[in-house]
This record gives sequence, structure tokens and C-alpha cells, in this order.
Amino acid sequence: MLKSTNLEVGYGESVVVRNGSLEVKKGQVVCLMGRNGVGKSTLMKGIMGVLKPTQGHLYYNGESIIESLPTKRAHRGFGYVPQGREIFGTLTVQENLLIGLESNGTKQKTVPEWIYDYFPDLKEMKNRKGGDLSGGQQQQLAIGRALAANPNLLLLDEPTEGIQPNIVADIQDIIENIKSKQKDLSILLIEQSVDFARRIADYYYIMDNGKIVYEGGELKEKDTQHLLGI
Amino acid sequence: MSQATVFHKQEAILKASQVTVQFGGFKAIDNFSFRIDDHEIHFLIGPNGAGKTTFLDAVCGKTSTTSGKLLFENQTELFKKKEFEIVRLGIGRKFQAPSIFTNLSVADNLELAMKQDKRLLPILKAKRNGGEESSIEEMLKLINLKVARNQEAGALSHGQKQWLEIGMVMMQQPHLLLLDEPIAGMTEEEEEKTGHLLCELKKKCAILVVEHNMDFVRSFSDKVTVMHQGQWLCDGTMEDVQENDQVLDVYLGRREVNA
Amino acid sequence: MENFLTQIFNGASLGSILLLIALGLAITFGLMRVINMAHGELIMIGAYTAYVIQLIFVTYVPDAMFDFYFILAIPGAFLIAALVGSLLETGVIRHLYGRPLDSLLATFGIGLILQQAARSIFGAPNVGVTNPSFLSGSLSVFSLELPYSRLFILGLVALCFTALALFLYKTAYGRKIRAVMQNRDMAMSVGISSRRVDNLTFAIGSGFAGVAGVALTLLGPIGPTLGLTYIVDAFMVVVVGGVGALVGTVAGAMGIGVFNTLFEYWTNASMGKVLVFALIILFLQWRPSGLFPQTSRSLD
Amino acid sequence: AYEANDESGEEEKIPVGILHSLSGTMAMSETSVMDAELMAIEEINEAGGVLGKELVPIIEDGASQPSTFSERASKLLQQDGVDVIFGGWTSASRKAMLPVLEGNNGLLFYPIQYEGMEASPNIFYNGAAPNQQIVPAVDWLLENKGDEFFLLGSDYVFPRLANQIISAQLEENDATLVDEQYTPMGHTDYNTVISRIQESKPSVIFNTLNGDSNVAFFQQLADAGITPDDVTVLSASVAEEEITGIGADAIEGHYASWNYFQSTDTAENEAFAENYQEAYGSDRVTGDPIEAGYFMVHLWAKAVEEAGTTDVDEVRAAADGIQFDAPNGTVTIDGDTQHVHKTVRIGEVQEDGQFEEVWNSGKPVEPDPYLEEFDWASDITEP
Amino acid sequence: MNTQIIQYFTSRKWLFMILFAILVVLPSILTDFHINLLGQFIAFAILVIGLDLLWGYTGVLSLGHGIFFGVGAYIMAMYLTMASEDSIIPEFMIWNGITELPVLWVMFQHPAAAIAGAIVVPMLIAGVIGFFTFRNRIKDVYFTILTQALVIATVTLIVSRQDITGGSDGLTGFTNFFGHSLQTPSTQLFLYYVSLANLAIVFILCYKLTKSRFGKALIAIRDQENRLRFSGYNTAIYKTFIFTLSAGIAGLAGMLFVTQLGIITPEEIGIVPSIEMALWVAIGGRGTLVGPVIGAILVNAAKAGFSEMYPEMWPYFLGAVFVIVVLFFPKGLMGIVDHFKKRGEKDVSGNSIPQTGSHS
Ligand SMILES: Nc1ncnc2c1ncn2[C@@H]1O[C@H](COP(=O)(O)OP(=O)(O)OP(=O)(O)O)[C@@H](O)[C@H]1O
Ligand SMILES: Nc1ncnc2c1ncn2[C@@H]1O[C@H](COP(=O)(O)OP(=O)(O)OP(=O)(O)O)[C@@H](O)[C@H]1O
Ligand SMILES: NC(N)=O
Ligand SMILES: [Mg+2]
Ligand SMILES: [Mg+2]
Repeated sequence: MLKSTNLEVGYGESVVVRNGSLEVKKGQVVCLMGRNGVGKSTLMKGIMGVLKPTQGHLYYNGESIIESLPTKRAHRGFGYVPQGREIFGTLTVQENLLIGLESNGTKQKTVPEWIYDYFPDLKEMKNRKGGDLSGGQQQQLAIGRALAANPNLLLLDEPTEGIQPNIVADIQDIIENIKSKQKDLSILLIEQSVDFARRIADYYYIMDNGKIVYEGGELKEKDTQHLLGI
Repeated sequence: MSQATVFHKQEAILKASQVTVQFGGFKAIDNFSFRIDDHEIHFLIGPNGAGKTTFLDAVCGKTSTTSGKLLFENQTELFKKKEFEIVRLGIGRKFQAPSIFTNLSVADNLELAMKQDKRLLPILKAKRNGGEESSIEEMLKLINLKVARNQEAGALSHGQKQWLEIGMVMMQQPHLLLLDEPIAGMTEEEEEKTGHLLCELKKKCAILVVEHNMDFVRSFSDKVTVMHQGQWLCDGTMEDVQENDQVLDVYLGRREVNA
Repeated sequence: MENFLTQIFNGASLGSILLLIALGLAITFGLMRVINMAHGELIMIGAYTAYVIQLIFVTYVPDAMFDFYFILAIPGAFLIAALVGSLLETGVIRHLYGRPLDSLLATFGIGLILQQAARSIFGAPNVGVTNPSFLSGSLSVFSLELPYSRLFILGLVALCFTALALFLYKTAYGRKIRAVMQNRDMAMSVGISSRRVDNLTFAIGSGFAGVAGVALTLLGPIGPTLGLTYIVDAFMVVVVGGVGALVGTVAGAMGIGVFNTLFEYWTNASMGKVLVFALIILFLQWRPSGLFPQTSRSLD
Repeated sequence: AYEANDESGEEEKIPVGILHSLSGTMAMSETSVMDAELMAIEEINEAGGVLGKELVPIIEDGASQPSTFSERASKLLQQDGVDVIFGGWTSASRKAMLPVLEGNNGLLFYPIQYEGMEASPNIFYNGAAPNQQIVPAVDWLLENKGDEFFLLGSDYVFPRLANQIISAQLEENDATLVDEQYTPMGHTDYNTVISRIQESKPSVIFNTLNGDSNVAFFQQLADAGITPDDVTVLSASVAEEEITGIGADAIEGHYASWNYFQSTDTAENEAFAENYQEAYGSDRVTGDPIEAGYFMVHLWAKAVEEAGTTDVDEVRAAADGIQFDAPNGTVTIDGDTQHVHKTVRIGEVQEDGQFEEVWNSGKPVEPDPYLEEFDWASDITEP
Repeated sequence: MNTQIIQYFTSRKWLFMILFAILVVLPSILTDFHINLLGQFIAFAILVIGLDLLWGYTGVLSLGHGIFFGVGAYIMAMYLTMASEDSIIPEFMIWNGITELPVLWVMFQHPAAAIAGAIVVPMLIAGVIGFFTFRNRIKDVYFTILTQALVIATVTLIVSRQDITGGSDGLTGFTNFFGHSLQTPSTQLFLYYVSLANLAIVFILCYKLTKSRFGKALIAIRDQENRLRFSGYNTAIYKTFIFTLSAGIAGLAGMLFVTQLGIITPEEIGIVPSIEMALWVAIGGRGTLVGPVIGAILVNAAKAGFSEMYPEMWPYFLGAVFVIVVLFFPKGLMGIVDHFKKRGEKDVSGNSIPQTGSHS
């Protein structure tokens, strides 16, 4: 479904990711791991198109999308939860969700109830400005926003950061729930928590120093420990 | 594993009584009372939106309290004090989203944060001396940013920024350290390291930490206070707290404990 | 009492003009955070558009229909100014998002160029636009004389404001605009075409400047430096109201308008002006982010 | 732009400076004056030049900033070696050039009516002094329109000094000053001023507003329903060009005082207005400052012919009594004050935007920049 | 090797020294008129150093520095007027019915008082405004607009109180400068070098300031003021200090400017000149000190040059320069210099030791 080969991504003149080759198959949950600062978020930004890769290829359903803008990628079914939430602070919670709802290019009028079922807090606060929410509430909102448009490919950058434990558990359920309804949903997940990753991922990539250094269907303790900093 | 300090042998370093913080009509903190003793690692936990960050904001002067008392070291009322005055009293704060000086080098970030006379004239005259130099080096080593010492701080990764900010707050040598989700985005190894660092630090000061990572809380807490909807829900050791039905309902979830 | 009412009307009337000149800026500066120093020149373009449309009417349209030029001038000026704004956005502004002070600089340069262009095209001397006859004279209410031209501007600004507010806050497109202005990258990541939204938004803001230009032809002559007269006032209005808050702009304009009129009445025009600007400085001490601050919890 | 002459051509050409605002807020007024000056230079060149040499204008932009006027004047005198500059409009621009002119011994021919109280040996003042515009206008108003005066002016030197003169003159004549108001340059909201007019009910408004403000003021006055029947407005700075901006219907029936109107009935004016429109467009109007810009170039040329050189001291010495048949009638340089004798006129605005002369002084009036002839003015001119 | 030399001489300090050397020798090849003009530009160059401290380093943009510049210039002009007048009060006051020299003028009759006043009075004004404004956390564009309000209020006041200020005519016509004629080339050459010496002193002091811990604090304020506050700094005082300092520098510049140009009017200190001052900083390159100095001199020289050559076209050129610099050289002229320097650095590190070796 998504395949990148030798992506090179960076900021201005400094190249951060040098060998961003990974693949997410249809219906698969792929987890991208690695220590702080190795370039996980940078690679994901390159995949979403927020950063423009300077080299390499990127295919979505077999089609090269390296040139297309994030807008276009969103229309094709990318849903993105960035690190640091990036919710629209002056828009209300409801408006944030409506924006998410329309991200596949359709026009929608109301937020479907199931989103509020997942995150009841948000319903209570639907008229509050997004920027006023607490850290964890914002994170929930960011996830809700990405889920709203029923994406085909979810890019999650440390989605559970700052979320209270029972909801972290809920998020697993949510992901499983959605996956059971939408069989072909693919997920690329960046996660520090090995436990969380193990619970939902089908395949793993580990990065170090801007490169993918490990891939496999399971996290083998001794191969990966030092790379993950456990 | 920590020793629970159930009895208040020492003086409270911070005592909050019946603090309320209101935004418009909404009470983010509602009649909340709280104390933390010296040399204690005290965790503040609770659901998203419970008011934890707001409480830290109130203590360090970022948000003004609507009513209530905040007594520091049994003598100073924090209410109405300016942020920098509160810092000078000895309260250090790390924010939830990393906050550093992006255009200064890592070392310069630490230099500015370092405990020193921060009034205008002394700073105008200040020169980095040998003692300061070595304490910066020491800190760089501690937060694992030695190689990045001359790099612009803006180019650090999320996690490295977290570390730098922790380093900056420690450089202030506070009596009370306020940490808002310090280990967010850290690897398990680094979590561990942070925890040990806290244990080291509590010899010199009291530490109030907001955190959602229960493994971390379990490993390093002396005491835990749970907030819910702006109010005090319960406190005690982590063992006590995770027995509490209401805490399980609103925060931990049944599964977490069973797992 | 009657006198007081007159002053209040005068204040509201001045306020309505301030609001009209600031409305476009409330979009380009308030929402988009582009410090558009060429806003005044966009106003000027609107005014010259009215002038050109008038010339066309004088030449090609029977005298009896002359007054209609004004009805045509309003949408005409909106479109022309919007077009110029759109070109400006594409050529210059687009590269400066997130660098507000750089946008100040570049647009100041553009202002210089547009002023000189007006001089080259229309000549340095002022040109006059004849007011439509239906706007001359005044309405007598009790003993108050309310000039039709002022009433017209009040009505025009009410219309513009309402349309804009509904568009921004009640339509999906308005929501998208606000999202883009918050965070362009993220907006793109949720499928919004930031480029198109930016361009359209800047064009709309510029269009309102054009409309203001038409209204200003009712008050005075127009010349290449017309914009200079109003640019600072326009920024004051937006800032006093609170950057990013549309209602703030209304409050800012009316507040400045009324106080200016009262101060002027109590002292004289120069002192009135000194006092109103001193008041703005004092006011900001009390409300550092204007009347309707756009607060956010983030650290800054 | 015009190039300064190169070495070889120096013998045949005489460089002259033209220094007006071509950018900034004053450009709208000053460019027309420059056009008239260039037209006069062309006429002179066509007639064989001065002392048999062609005049080459060197144009500089004062940019509506006094400091730029000062700097550009230095440049013209020092770099380009001109002996004469035609230019300036605002008093501030003139005052800015003055020390430069005196320091470098250059000449300025200044075209605008002004507040008087000045007589620099390096300036020839071609606009009206107060006794050639304001004082006769007040006399005429007192005689014909009433004795309750409302003084309205832009907040700068000319209006303030003009109004001091008027106040003294009113006191002398037992007339009433009901109110005196100043508005900042570029002011366009006259509602408050109009409220004051409605309250104080003057019979006459003496208007020394400048530029744009006139348009706003007259339109708003008309909108407020105040007609010339209610109160007469006489303006000191409203010429034909301003009327175009105001729109004739808003000012029709009000008055202005000048030395020249486009409608002034002389053979010279007929030719002048025709040539001007031919050169710059049939939609252009002439007016007093434009006419002064035109004739002052001719005055200088004649003085140079008289002196046989462009040397400043010799031209100054030769200038006394130089005459020219200007569009407004014969103008004569007064060597003592370096002002000109010129006819004073009062005109009423007609519906076509032109003035109809209702009064003139019959013969050129001698300039009296310090108002020495008027006892009542002694308080103003001396401490 | 070559690149190392380039690197060395493109350091901020060296760039300034090269510029200074050029300015020292330039008068020997310039005409009197151009020396005087360049002297005025040097006054502007002094001003932008202060403005750069405020904007480039601290991130606080003032579009009101024309006022501080103007206050310095007016105070000096008061002294110069009195020194040049024969009567006990200036001529324009007589027409305005003033019979006694206003207190404001009496204060600055002595040259030492005028020189001190030209620097201290702007500092006082800035100190008071800055103290309240920064304490009340007025920042970013709110502060910038506030400074514009200050400009309008002050200029309107000066114009409307023409009885003591000279109104829109400003103050001019002074001829006498400590017993010498202001118009003579030798006096003007002297003033040129005085200005140049001041430029050097101000530059060195400010350069040192930016290299100190205080300078780092300024950058920290620009980056993340709140973090600095939560590190125990009273940032309001820091900002007030730098605002006050830059106002004093502006006053000094105004004083040097007016003695050389011989006139000061409200038009020179209003909205547009105040904005232009910021433009010089940006064109030179914010936060580099030497960049703005070069920017101020080059932009003004270009303006004079363009307007001489193309009196009716120069606004097009100037406008285009502003747009092009911002679009293509966002870091100003110094950005271009740094670009070359970076290339040099790369070459150097390519074949010798890496740059980031730690000290311990
Ligand atoms: N805005 C930026 N400008 C320049 N360099 C950056 C920027 N953001 C990140 N970097 C650099 O890119 C590297 C990778 O950063 P990235 O955020 O991708 O790391 P990460 O693997 O997501 O780490 P973390 O687990 O801490 O989020 C960092 O080491 C940092 O030096
Ligand atoms: N300025 C504000 N206006 C309105 N509501 C606010 C404002 N600031 C905070 N709140 C609300 O106050 C509540 C407490 O927020 P706070 O950030 O303290 O929560 P928290 O306990 O830190 O949560 P988290 O664990 O998610 O970080 C939230 O419901 C939030 O929406
Ligand atoms: N001299 C004048 N009219 O300013
Ligand atoms: Mg990351
Ligand atoms: Mg929080």
C-alpha cells in the first residue's frame, strides 16, 4: 500500500533521514521505533509530505506520490497525528473535528457520534477552543481529527503521549475496533512504549542515526534492545 | 522501590489550601488542598483535564489563582508574585511541551539557566568562570548532550529538547522542582535514567511530578496525589492509590492494574 | 443633549470609516498575520477604480444613468483590488508566511511601487470623483442632520462586516480559512489546499480594502498617497480590537471613532488626535492584547 | 531626466535647478508647478535662450521632506553648479533650503503665496505676501459679507500666521472672531468642525486649509446643508485644481483670493492657458501657483539678460524693477524685498469650476512682507 | 588557505574594521557635498546599531525610533538655533506671540546641556514608556503599533505647538557651531569624523554587549521570553534597558545628523522615516550589528543615487530592492556574506579538523 525507498529527508541543508526504506502493506500495523532524535518523526513528515524528501521514491498503491502535496495525500486517505498535536488552537473542538471530517475532500455538516463515543471528554468540550484544552485532551482531539474521515492509511506519531492510562488502553481498543470494521486500514505508528507496540503491531522497523537498521515481524530482545534503549 | 513517607516529619515546602482557578465560568481547579514535603518525590496524577498542569501553572505564577492560599516554605505567599520572583525563591518548572532557547547553543542555554544573580547589573558584568564552566560540563554529561554542546538548541530532537529543559531547570538548583510529564517521548532506558536522576535530586529538593506513565510513578514515587475534575480525589502511596475504586474508574482503568 | 447626540453620530460615522478601512486588514493582518503595509495602496487602487469607472460612464453612458457608476464601482473595486491582492500573494506574500516582520518590509516596498505606479498612470495631482447625487444632502432626524453619504458608509460597512463574519464563522470554507491561518502545514495534512485558501483569503482582504477606497471617494479627493493617510489608523483599529478577533475590529473602530470625535470636540483637531493616540498607548497598558485577546494556553 | 552638461557643451548651455516634490504627499500639488516651469524654460529656449545659451533644467525630487529639499538644493548648487533653483511649495521646504542657499550663495525662485516675515537675499518670492492676498480679502469680506469670522486652517505655519494677521485686522475693525480651528495636515473628517460652525454661526469662514482637507471640508459642509447663503467661505489655498477635486457643486458660490485665475482676462493668459493645456492635456487646469511658476522663470531670464551673466550677485543687483507681462498682468520685481508687485483678485466659484472675478485691486500691489504699512500688525512683527 | 582568510575577514568584527577603514579614507576622494551626505548616513548607521540590538537581538521591533532620533536632533537644534540667533528668542517665536524663551529652550542653551540632553532625554522617554509597556507584557506587533501611536502623537504635538517647536517648518537656519560656520567644508569634515568616531565607539560597545551573557539573555528573550522568565529573569527590566539604550543611541545619532544637515522637521521623524530605519536593519541583516550599519549606508546612498539619476523613477527601484532583498536574501546582506563564509567553512572542515570538538 505504502512503500518508500531510500527517502532522504531533512531540514533545510541538514539531512536527517538518509535511508528511509519501509513498506506498509494493506491492513498492516507497522511500528517505527528507535531512540530519541534518530529521525522517526522526520521520516513520517516526509511520508506525509510536510517535509519534501530530497531523494528517494514514495509509492502509494503503486503510484508515485513523491511530488504531491500533503493536501493531495490527505484526499487520498492519509490521516496524520503529528507529534506535538498541532490542533487548531483558535477553532473549537467541534470545528477541529469537522476539519478532520472533511479532510478526504468531502463536505460534512455534523460530527458523527462515534467519535464522541470514543472520546467522551471531547463531547463535553465541543465548544471550547482547542487551544484551551489540556495536553491529553488535545492529544485525544488530534487522534479524533485523524480518525474522523475514515482514512486508509493512518500515520501516528507517538499517539499516546500525555494520555491517561485507561484511555491509552482504550486507544488500543479503538484501533482494533476500527481495524475490524475496516479491514484494509493500514497504520504506521511511531511508539516508544514497547508494550504498546507489541500489542498492536504486525511488523517493526527500527531506526538509528537516520537509517532503518532493523526490520522484522517481531521484536527480538537481543537484536533490538540496544537500538531501542531498553 | 520507594519508601512511602506517611508521616510529615518535616515542614511542608509547599502548602496549598483551598486553591481555586477559574477560566470564565469553568473551574479548572476547585478548592484543591495539597502539601509536599522537602526531599520528597511527589506525583500528581489524574485524568486528562483534571487540572494538574493548571496547578503547576498556579504555583509558578503562570496562571493567577482565583482564590486560596499557596504557602512556600511556610513563609512566602506565592499568590500575586511574579514568575521570576517565584523562580528566585527556589521553584523550578519544566513545561509539558519542551521550552528552550532555540537560537542559543546548548551550553548557552544552561549558562543562562544556571543559579546566579539574575538581576540586570550582575548579568551585564557576568563572565563565565571556571566553576560555572565545569558545572555546565557536568550537566551536559548528565543529560547526554555533550556532543551537542555548541549546537543550536533548536535543532535537537523532541526528546533531546526534553532533556535539555530538565538540565536547565536543574541548573537553577531549586528547592522545589515542578516537572510536567518529563518522560514523554523518552525511551525506557531514558525513563529509568530520569527516575534515578530524580532520586539523586531529592536529596537537595522536593520534586512534584505530573505523569501518566504508571510504571514510572510506581517505581519512583514517595507519594501520590490524585486529582479529578479540579478536585482532590485521594492521596497516599501508589499502592494505596491504585486500590481506590474511583481512581480505577476515572483514571487507571481496570485493565491496567490487571495487566 | 442634541449636541451630544450629534457628536455620537459623528463618532459612529468616523468609526464606520475606520472600520471599513480596517476590515480588509483584519483579514490580511488579523487572521493571516501579514503586516501588509500596502493595504493603504490597495485602498488607493479601489479609489482609482471608482475614478476610472466614473470616467467610463462620463464617456459612454447617458447622463441620466451617471449615478449608477457608484453602484458598479463597489463590486468593481472589490474585484480589482482582490485581483491585485491575489497577484501580490502569489508573487510575494506566499513566500513570507510566518515571517510577519519581513512581510512588513516587502509590502512597504510594494506600497512605494504602487504609489509611484499610480503617479505614472494617473498623474501626481489628485483626481476627483463626483459623488452620486443620491448621496448628497442629509437626512433630518429631529434636529440632527445626518448626511446621506455617512449613512451610506454606515450601511455599507454593516453589510460588509456581516457578510464577512458569516462567511468566516458559519461556512465550511471560513473554517478552513481559520485553520490554515493557524497552522499551514497541519491544514495541508488534513486535506486543505493551503495555497488556494491563502490566495483567496488575501484576495478577499484586499477586496475589502478596495471597497473602502470607493467609500473614501465620498469624503475627499484621491491621489497616489491616499493610502498613507489611513494605513496607521487601520493598524491601530485592528490592534486595539485584538489581532485575530473580528468583533474586536468593530469595537476598536467604534471606540477610536467616538473618542476621537469627543476629544476633538473638547479640545481641537490636533489635540484630539494627540489625545486619542495617547489613549491608545494607555489602553494597551491595560489590555496588552487588545479588547478581544486571542489567548492560547501554549507557552507564548 | 536631464543630464548635466558635459565639459564641451558648457559654453552653450546654462543649467538651472528644478526642485519640487515628485513623490510623497506634496507631489500632487508640486508637479503642476514644475510643468509650468518647464514650459517657460522651453519657451525661453525656443526664443533663443538666455544670453544666447540654452537653459538645461536639472530636475530633483524633494520627496515631500524638508531635509530632502535641503540636501537636493546642496547637490544642485555644489555638484551641478546651478546658480538658480526654481522650486519649493511648503514653507517648510523653503525654510529648509534657505541656509543652503545662503551658505552657497545660490538663488531660489519660490512660486507660492506664503506667510511673509521673510526677506532672504537669496530668495525671490513670487507668490503673494499677506498684504497681496489675505489683508485685502479680509477688507473685502468685512465690506461685503459680514463681520463674524470663523478661522479654519491646517495646522502649520502659513495658516497660523495668516490667522494672527487676520485676528489683528479684525480687532482693528471691531469685527468678531467667533472661533479659530486647526486640523492636522491630511485631515478628512470635518464633522466636528462643522458642528462648531453650526454652533458659532459665523457670517464668514476664512479658510486656510491646505490640499486634500479642502475637498473633505467643502463636501461635508455641503452635505450638512450649509450653503453660501448661510455662510461665505473665502479660501486662501483653493485654486482651480483643488476645485476639480472638490467638485464644483460643493463649492459653487464660495470665494477665493489669489493674484491669478484661469479665467483672468488677459491676452497673455489666453496664450498661457492654451499652451499649458496643449502641452499637458486638455483636462488640466491652471491656477495661481502654476502661473507664478511660469512667470518667475521668465523674470529670472530677464534679470539675467539685464545683468549679462547668471552670477547670483549681479542678477540680484539687476533684478530691481524687472518686469514681465504675466498671465495675471504685469509683474515687477521689488529689489528691496525681492518680492513682486502683483494684482490682487477675489473670485467666486462658478458651476463650471472656474472663478468669476468679483473684485480686483485695479493695479499691482506693492509687496509688504513685514506688514510695515499696517499699524495694527505691529504686535505680530515685533515683540 | 584562501578560504580561511575569507572566513577571517568576513567575521563581524573584521567586516566592521574594513568598513571603518574605508570610511576613514573616503573623504579624500569625495566632494564636499558627498562627504556631508555620507556623514549623515553615518549618523543613520549609528542609529541602526541600537535598533538592531532591540529588534535583531531582542526581537522587539520599534517603529518609533524616529521620535528618539528626533528628540536628540531637536535638542541639539535648540542649542544651535540659540547659538546662531542674535535676538534673545528665535524669530519664529516672535510671530507666535512668545516673548520669553520657553523653559524647554532655556535648559539646552548650554552646549554641554544640549549634548547630554540629546542623549539622556530620549533615554528617559524610552525608559518610562518601556518600563510600563514591558511590565504590562505588551509585545510583538502590539508593541510595534504602540510605537507608531507614539510617533503620531508626538509629531502631531510638535506640529501643533509651533510656538515653541517651529511647527512643520522645524528648526533650521543655524549657522554657528562652537564659533565655526556650519557651512564650511572644514567644519563639515570635522563633523564627519566626529560621527565616524562615534560610530566606532557605539559599535564596539554594542558588539561587546552582544557577546556577553547579557547578549545571550537578549537572544533568549527573542526566542522564548517565557522560558527566561521562568528561569528567574525579570525580562521586562532587560527589555526596558535595551529599549532605553537604543533610544539613547538614536538620540546621539539625531544630534550628529542635525548638525550636519542643518535642519530638523517633524517630517524627518514621522511614520515613514521610522519605518525606513527598520528597513535598513533588515536589509543589512538583523542580529548582526555590522549588517545594519552597512545597510543604512548603502540604502541611503542608493536612494540618493537613484533619485539623482531618475528623479521620477526611484521609488520603483527602492521598492523593488526591498521586495527582492526580503524574498531572496531573507537574512539581508549579511546572509549573503554568511553564505560565502559557510562555503569556506565546509572547505576548511573538509580537509582539516572538525569544528565541533569539545573543550574538556
Ligand atoms: N526543526 C528542525 N530543524 C533542524 N533539525 C531538526 C529539526 N527537528 C529535528 N531536527 C533534527 O533531526 C533529528 C531527528 O529528529 P526527529 O524529531 O525526527 O527525531 P525522533 O526520532 O522523532 O525523536 P523523538 O523520539 O525525540 O521524537 C534530531 O536529532 C534533530 O537534530
Ligand atoms: N484558558 C482556559 N480556558 C478554558 N479552559 C481551560 C483553560 N485552561 C485550561 N482549561 C481547562 O482546564 C482543565 C484543566 O486543564 P489542565 O491542563 O490543568 O489539565 P491536566 O490535568 O494537565 O491534563 P493533561 O493530563 O491532559 O495534561 C481542562 O479541562 C482544560 O480544558
Ligand atoms: N507657503 C505655503 N502656502 O505653505
Ligand atoms: Mg519524534
Ligand atoms: Mg497537563
